[in-house]
Amino acid sequence: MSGSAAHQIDPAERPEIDSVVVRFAGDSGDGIQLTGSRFTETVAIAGNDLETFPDFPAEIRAPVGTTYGVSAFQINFGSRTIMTSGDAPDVLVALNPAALKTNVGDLKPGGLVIVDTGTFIDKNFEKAGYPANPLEDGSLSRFQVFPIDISKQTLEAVKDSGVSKRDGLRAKNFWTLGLIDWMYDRDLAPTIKWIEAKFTKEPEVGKANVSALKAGHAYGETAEMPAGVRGVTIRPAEHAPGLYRTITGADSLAYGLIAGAQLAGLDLFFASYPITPASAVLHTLAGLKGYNVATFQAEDEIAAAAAAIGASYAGALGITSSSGPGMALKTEAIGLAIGVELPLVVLDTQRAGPSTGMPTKTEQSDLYLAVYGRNADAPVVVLSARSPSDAFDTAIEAIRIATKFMTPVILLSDTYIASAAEPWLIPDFGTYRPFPVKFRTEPEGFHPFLRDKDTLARPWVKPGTPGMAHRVGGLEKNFNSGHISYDPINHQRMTDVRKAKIDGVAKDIPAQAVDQGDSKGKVAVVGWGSTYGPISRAVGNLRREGKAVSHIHLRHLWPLPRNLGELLKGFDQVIVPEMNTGQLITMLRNQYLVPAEGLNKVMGRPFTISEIEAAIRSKLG
Amino acid sequence: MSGSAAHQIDPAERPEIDSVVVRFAGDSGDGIQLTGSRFTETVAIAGNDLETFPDFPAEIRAPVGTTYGVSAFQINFGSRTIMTSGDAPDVLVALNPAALKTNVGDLKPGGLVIVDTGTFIDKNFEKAGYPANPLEDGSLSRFQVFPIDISKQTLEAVKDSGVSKRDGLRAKNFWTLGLIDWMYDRDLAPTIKWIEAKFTKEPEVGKANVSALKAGHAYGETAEMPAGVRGVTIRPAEHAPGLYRTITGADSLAYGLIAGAQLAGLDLFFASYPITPASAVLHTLAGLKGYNVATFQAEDEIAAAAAAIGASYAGALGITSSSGPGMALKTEAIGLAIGVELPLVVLDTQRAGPSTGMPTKTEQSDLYLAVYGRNADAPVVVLSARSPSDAFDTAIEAIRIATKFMTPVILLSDTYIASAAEPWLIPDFGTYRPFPVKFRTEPEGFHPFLRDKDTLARPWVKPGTPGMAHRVGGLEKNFNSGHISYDPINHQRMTDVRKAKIDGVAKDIPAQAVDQGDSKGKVAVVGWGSTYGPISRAVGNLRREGKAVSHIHLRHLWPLPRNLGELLKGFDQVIVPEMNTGQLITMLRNQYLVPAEGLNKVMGRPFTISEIEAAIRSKLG
Amino acid sequence: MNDTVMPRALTPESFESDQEIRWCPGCGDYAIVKGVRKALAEIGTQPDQVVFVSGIGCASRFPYYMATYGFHTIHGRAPAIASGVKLANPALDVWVVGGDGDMLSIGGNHTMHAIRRNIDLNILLFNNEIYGLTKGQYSPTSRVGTRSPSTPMGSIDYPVNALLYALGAGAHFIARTVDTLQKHVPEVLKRAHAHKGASFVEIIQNCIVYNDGAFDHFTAKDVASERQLLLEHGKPLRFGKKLDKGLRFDPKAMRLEVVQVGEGGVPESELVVHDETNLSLASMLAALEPPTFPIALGVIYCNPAESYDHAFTGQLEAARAKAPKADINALLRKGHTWNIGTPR
Amino acid sequence: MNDTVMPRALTPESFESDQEIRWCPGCGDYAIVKGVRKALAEIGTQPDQVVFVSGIGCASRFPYYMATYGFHTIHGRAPAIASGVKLANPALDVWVVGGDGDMLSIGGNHTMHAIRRNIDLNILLFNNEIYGLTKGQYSPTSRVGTRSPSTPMGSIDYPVNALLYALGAGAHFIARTVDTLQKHVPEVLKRAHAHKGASFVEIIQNCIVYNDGAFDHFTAKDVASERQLLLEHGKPLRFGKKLDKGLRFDPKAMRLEVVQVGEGGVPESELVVHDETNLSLASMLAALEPPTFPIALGVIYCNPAESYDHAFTGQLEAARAKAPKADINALLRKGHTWNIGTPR
Ligand SMILES: Cc1ncc(C[n+]2csc(CCOP(=O)(O)OP(=O)(O)O)c2C)c(N)n1
Ligand SMILES: Cc1ncc(C[n+]2csc(CCOP(=O)(O)OP(=O)(O)O)c2C)c(N)n1
Ligand code: SF4
Ligand code: SF4
Ligand SMILES: [Mg+2]
Ligand SMILES: [Mg+2]
Repeated sequence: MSGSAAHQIDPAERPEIDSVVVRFAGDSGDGIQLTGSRFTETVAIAGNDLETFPDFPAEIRAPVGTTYGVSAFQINFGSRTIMTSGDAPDVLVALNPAALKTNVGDLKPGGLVIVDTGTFIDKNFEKAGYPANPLEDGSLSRFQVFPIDISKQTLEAVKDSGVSKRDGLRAKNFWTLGLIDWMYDRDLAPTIKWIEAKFTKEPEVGKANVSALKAGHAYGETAEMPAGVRGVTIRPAEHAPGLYRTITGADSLAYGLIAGAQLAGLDLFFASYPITPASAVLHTLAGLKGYNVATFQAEDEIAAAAAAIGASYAGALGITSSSGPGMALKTEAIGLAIGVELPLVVLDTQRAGPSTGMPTKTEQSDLYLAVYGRNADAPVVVLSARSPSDAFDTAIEAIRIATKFMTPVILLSDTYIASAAEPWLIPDFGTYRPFPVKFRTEPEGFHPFLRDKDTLARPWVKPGTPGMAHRVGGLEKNFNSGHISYDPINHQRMTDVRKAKIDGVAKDIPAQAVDQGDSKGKVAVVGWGSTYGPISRAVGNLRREGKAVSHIHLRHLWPLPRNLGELLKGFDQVIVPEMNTGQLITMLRNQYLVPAEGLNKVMGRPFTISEIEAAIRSKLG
Repeated sequence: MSGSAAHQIDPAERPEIDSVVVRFAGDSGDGIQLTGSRFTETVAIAGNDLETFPDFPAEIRAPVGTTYGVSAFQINFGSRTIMTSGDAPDVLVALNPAALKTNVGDLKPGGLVIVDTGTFIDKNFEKAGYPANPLEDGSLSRFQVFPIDISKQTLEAVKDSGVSKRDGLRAKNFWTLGLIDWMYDRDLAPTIKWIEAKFTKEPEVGKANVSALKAGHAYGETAEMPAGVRGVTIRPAEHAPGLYRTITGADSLAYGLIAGAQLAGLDLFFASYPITPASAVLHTLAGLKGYNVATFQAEDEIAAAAAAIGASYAGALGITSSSGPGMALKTEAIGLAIGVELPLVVLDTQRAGPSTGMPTKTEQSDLYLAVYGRNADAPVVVLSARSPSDAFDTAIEAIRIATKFMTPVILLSDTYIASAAEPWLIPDFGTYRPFPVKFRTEPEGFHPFLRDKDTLARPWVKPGTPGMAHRVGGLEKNFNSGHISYDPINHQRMTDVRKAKIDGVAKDIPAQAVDQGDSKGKVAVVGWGSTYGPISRAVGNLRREGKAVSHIHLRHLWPLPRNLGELLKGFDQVIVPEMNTGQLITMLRNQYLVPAEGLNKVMGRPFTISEIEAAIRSKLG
Repeated sequence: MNDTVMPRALTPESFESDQEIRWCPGCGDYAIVKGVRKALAEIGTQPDQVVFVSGIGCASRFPYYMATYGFHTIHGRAPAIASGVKLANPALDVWVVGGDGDMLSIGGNHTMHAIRRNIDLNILLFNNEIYGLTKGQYSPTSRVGTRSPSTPMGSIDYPVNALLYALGAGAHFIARTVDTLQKHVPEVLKRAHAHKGASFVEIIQNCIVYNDGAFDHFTAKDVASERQLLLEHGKPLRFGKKLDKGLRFDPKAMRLEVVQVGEGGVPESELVVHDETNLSLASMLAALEPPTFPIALGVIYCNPAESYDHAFTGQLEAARAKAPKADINALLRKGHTWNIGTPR
Repeated sequence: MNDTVMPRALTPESFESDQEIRWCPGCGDYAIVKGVRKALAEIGTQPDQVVFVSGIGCASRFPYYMATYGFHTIHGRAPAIASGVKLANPALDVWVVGGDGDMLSIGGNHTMHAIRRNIDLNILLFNNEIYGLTKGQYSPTSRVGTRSPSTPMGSIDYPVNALLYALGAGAHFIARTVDTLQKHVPEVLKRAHAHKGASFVEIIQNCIVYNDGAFDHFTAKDVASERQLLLEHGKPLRFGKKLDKGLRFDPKAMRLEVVQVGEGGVPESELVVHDETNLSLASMLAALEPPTFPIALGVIYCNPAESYDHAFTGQLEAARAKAPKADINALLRKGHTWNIGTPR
């Protein structure tokens, strides 16, 4: 996060910096997300490490110029390992007053603001709720302001491409991108190639965009920059060698599910009902039917869970996916899958709540729901992904456990992971060990609830298999035959074995490792899910100062890793940062009676590194 | 439980005993529940303390003679305080072989079995799964068996009443009741009165029943009883003076809700979807519309919760009620009520699970669901009733908290409480302090989410109130205006205040008292809900032996009473008996870091006193 | 139930809340909110006596824009919540608003039961044949072949006809109108309001962002009059710019057919005369689809029967009349009781 | 999808499971299970290829009594679960069984959507107009005024007509039969099975314990032939012991009417001829209610269209044909990638 130096150096040459955080912001119609993803690709190709975070407005398309219509995209990139999308931007590009208003508060002191003065007109001040022109009232004095009439520059640049003024003005995101490309010395070629491929059917629009891009770049090279604004160099990061791509959490999950199903030798049946931010996984999978994926948009979340259970019953891998309110609705159906002991993966892309809450904002507050949220004693396995790329492996792990133990597995992701993107060293799928499902086909000695001695899993039979016809259901079942049973002793036995089966998963997962630091010490910071990035960097910073801090990050949330209790006892203090009011922490306290303390943030946005750093520091005293 | 002496004493006179447990069992068509409730009334009128438990078959009306068609009714009554419906029967009346088969295993060693030999025929042995006549194969040698041809005796008794043979045979439950009435020296008059009132339209049937009743009684008085079978005396219990009735938990809840609504000055709107065992409350309330009660049978549990929320929004007291699977379905809607902060009472009559489980059997395994089972941070108040009569006051407390704090309150009951009956010293409603709701009607300074300083409750406005029109919803709201807000700081503030409001309920409830024993000692037994009876008696027994055991029983499960942590720290060991795999225990462990230990039974039936006594004893070493 | 209010002269503006509207510029919902405000002003109920209940979706943002009581609830449950509102407080004028996803996908069951029970709710379905708020997935009213983010190869399920569904649920009032018909919308809404019992109104609504032009084939200016059949009770079924077309019933085929009326065609007397109370006719009219047939607009079916809330209140009143004091002490002492020491 | 099986000669007993039946003695469900077994034997699919999916209720105990694969699920969700079964394993012969509470109260929405999508399921609704398993509360098909534990003053909601509901949902196949019609039941079920797409069959079922005799007014021996209209495609609508009554369409009133046929009445040619493919006629027939009209039994509507599962499989196959290897490495490397050190 040393990038605040980006614009404070000798103008003679491109000085080198470690990393920088840039935020693009503008009206939803300004193409901000597009600019962001194009710039991401350019940065990635140049070999920087990066992490991005798009911030969509809640409204589909709010009236132009309003604050609630502002769309933003932040990228943190650099020559060192990037763990988050950045605490605070070094550079803010604001394409209108509303974008300035809603974003400038996050900017680092001394940070650079590039504004399109072409939009800084009275009408827009009013819409944004500015009493006067903020460029003139001194309110931005803490920052370095670079006003350019980007609108005018863009129109100038595109005037020969044969597009209307309206279409021409739409190219201003590319003009902006050109300027930023210049600042960070990025190659225009990949973007030009992309534009050309995208606009084959509207070549004039393509041409206009290319012209704007080039003009923005040229502007950087030729125009006189205000003091402190200048090009810098950011070297490639030290990546492991290999083939890379950028990946969002949603795509990573989708690919991981496909990969996992293939390792299990199953067709994948994905049933979901649209809901923000979970829908992205549905959309990706819907486009990948060639990979033995069936997708089904159900009439609601209950039906989605039900159809997935039906598919698992029928011998496919049933998967269902949702967010907060939809997860709540699946509660009863998940209980059925537990009762009949069928594999099922339930994907929860957590969002800010309660109730409808803030659908586009991130939070990690469904852990209680996942672990405890069912009628009666109904244990399931709960996993969480820590980052976009980690989601791939976590999805595979979910399928492995679900099929091996004949159980639902809830996989927790969140808005941040789903929409953030990062470079990913693409794994060689050939190195993954298959875990093919063996359907029972042998009628001799078959009882639907007779269990595997080790895993306590019951056999899985594909309907249609000759000689194996049998009935299952949600009423209590006899321990052996699976017939309906109201016998008291049997119910105790079945309750116990359902619990033992899930508890037993702990034997099948890796012992908990310490992510950074020693396995004993003063403070252990225990996290799960998307807090990985900021915790990791915060702990790293403190460790560089010589502090005895360790970072433990859980993928397996239920059952907890078998050595976790011992591990935690090795620390004087345990701090649990969570984007909720304290959920994992109560699990750790009740399981291990450790006096863990919480660090809680419920603002719909990730922790910053400095928030976590400060909290640990205060514990270290 | 000293009643095992009932049939082992000198036949010369009616010796006195403390208490006895009698179980009636027969085919579902035999009128067992009727016999039970008639006997209960007779016993109650005689001034004994008592507790009863009906055990219905899961099937509506299974084929005659099958084991799964057996219906049973157990009563524990005596001259001392009765805390449970009895660990094991002293006397079993089995009206057919299937009833013997399914019930004899529970009988105390040396207990008395009265069988109707008229049904002990080959066809019925086969249906019950007996290879031979169990009365003849020595399998009952541990018991005292008293075979009577009740069928024949009954037919003989009713032959002059002008009923068909079939109808006559149906009177055999009254014959049996007559015999038992004789054994315990009960007055026949109340039963005769009841029969006559009941059968005014079929006087011959009434007459037959009365004849059978009298004949059974006469049989006891005149026939030669086998050794050890004889009449006993059970003196009235030392009850506080006053007017008594028997009450089931379901009725008690219904009355408590009506009473609570009246204390709040509100109409009650009860919306539910039928489900075993919750339906009983709906049925009782549906018959009490005169008491400002509206009942609504919704299309499902979601709609029931939704309609109740709508009613609360409209200014009535919305109540919804269900059991396991239905509770799971209400999860999302309860989140809405939390988000918009409306009062709502959610009644959960817990049953054995998971999934459909064993719908007619008891369990207390929805605590997790109640406390933790919602998406995002969504705290609510959770209460539980400990006994049928306690349900009345708990229901009132639920309404008091819901309206005072503008919050949903989940009230946990269970199958046992709902269907068990006990004598109840009827309270004088005039001694209850009203807590009238004050709807906000003053537009000046009104903001829908501006809170009361003390309770943090928002104002409640009845739609239709002039000048107060406003909008509420499940999206996050601005702390003051209640308008939709995506502001990060505001979300933190709202999340915090929702939590603080519920935490603050702890200031408004009594400090936790110790039910029996000292507030410091060796072992604290902490219970909640229907385990009250067996824990109380077990602790009482041990205390009479001088053991340092205390009983703490929670009504308020969330928030927990403010002094509970301190209280528990005063004991060397904390034992938590629960009819689940350990739910309250994890809450106590995480809140207070006390190394509490569980005692868990998940058999669809209550703990016995001796199970709990044994467990505590083993801890005492 | 409520305090009496000072009558004030109502205008559409009387129903305008202070909240800024957050639909996409050009969304059909803007026209609908205008139409609703106009209708309410003409109906004349004070805003304080009106409640709007909605689910989740673009359409469901509606209550925020009305200066009435409003409850923006959860996805699909508005009809159930509104049922509770109406039954607990029958004096209120209760309106339900939702999209095609809200009321026919996740909420289809509650829509059905509110209609079946015939609770006096005015249910407005904004049908844009798409999920707007969640960014464009197909909905249960989307046509076969709809390409959307969740159906990149085209949707394969048959759409449900909202009005036929309502009739199947036992509706006593169904009507249809179109967002842009600024005069027709308030007229239809006033009729819906006047109907005591559940009134179900489908409002065709253009989603300019995710399904723009979905209804152009019958709403575009150049085709509208040829493709819209404006119903009036007791009037023959005529349409077309020159009212030169009509609908006749072919009893052999048991189907409606389009015929030329007047010169060169059949006499008007051969046309079917609209009868709002005829269920068979209503089914046929609701089913008509352009381009073969015109779309039926206006009140298709109106056949009043006692409303649920009326019967509900009736039972409560009858029961209360029998136990006028609601005396809890008496309630607790009903049935067998005994005094300790003095059995009675 | 499944191994081939040795064909064996099927009898109703081939479909009898080893589970003892636990319905009340005299329950109409006994007759239905017999009829279903008979139908399946005649259809000839091996029991191993058949799946019964049910919700919760007395009716939903059904799968336990069939020697096929069976899934007794949760209340109301059987159509959704069965949809997953069929789509994941389209070779299976999937049957859905549930009661009127299960499929029309809590499960009404899933019933609607399974029908609307036209998934090839055979959906059997056992309509006893009551909640059996939960001991007798009224259901959405109970008649107004039904006294039940939850409606001691009588129910006040209008019942839904199951078949009209199905038609409103867009059904392509609806039929009705009665538990006791031992010949009719299998015939109707065979037709339902033959229909590719969602087949919805209402089976009138007597609950001897909680609603005994609810259908006596058209099922009792003495009135049956006067009150039952047995439909046959292409045949005029005649009924009555002597087939002396019929249904004629009154085009003025747009309604069916009962007429005397033959001597002293109208000629048969004036009667409506049953056309299974006519939606308007289907609506009118499904709506007929005794005693004014006879109840319509048999196949009321059958108008096939491509089934959802067929189109679903088609899309999967088309997509798989384009990516025959389902190569994960290729998938992960699609789009922009770069080599560290060697940008391409
Ligand atoms: C339980 C639940 N499931 C899903 C969603 C996500 N969601 C919000 S609106 C919507 C559908 C919107 O479509 P429609 O009802 O047609 O309204 P429109 O936006 O088109 O007006 C969905 C699926 C949600 N908020 N809650
Ligand atoms: C979620 C849920 N809600 C309610 C119930 C209770 N329940 C079981 S069956 C049933 C209705 C039974 O009626 P119906 O579907 O008509 O079947 P029948 O017993 O009449 O055959 C109900 C309400 C349940 N098991 N699960
Ligand atoms: S997405 Fe469509 S329906 Fe939603 S506000 Fe925009 S235009 Fe209207
Ligand atoms: S309760 Fe009714 S439907 Fe259920 S098994 Fe008994 S008779 Fe049949
Ligand atoms: Mg829509
Ligand atoms: Mg039924």
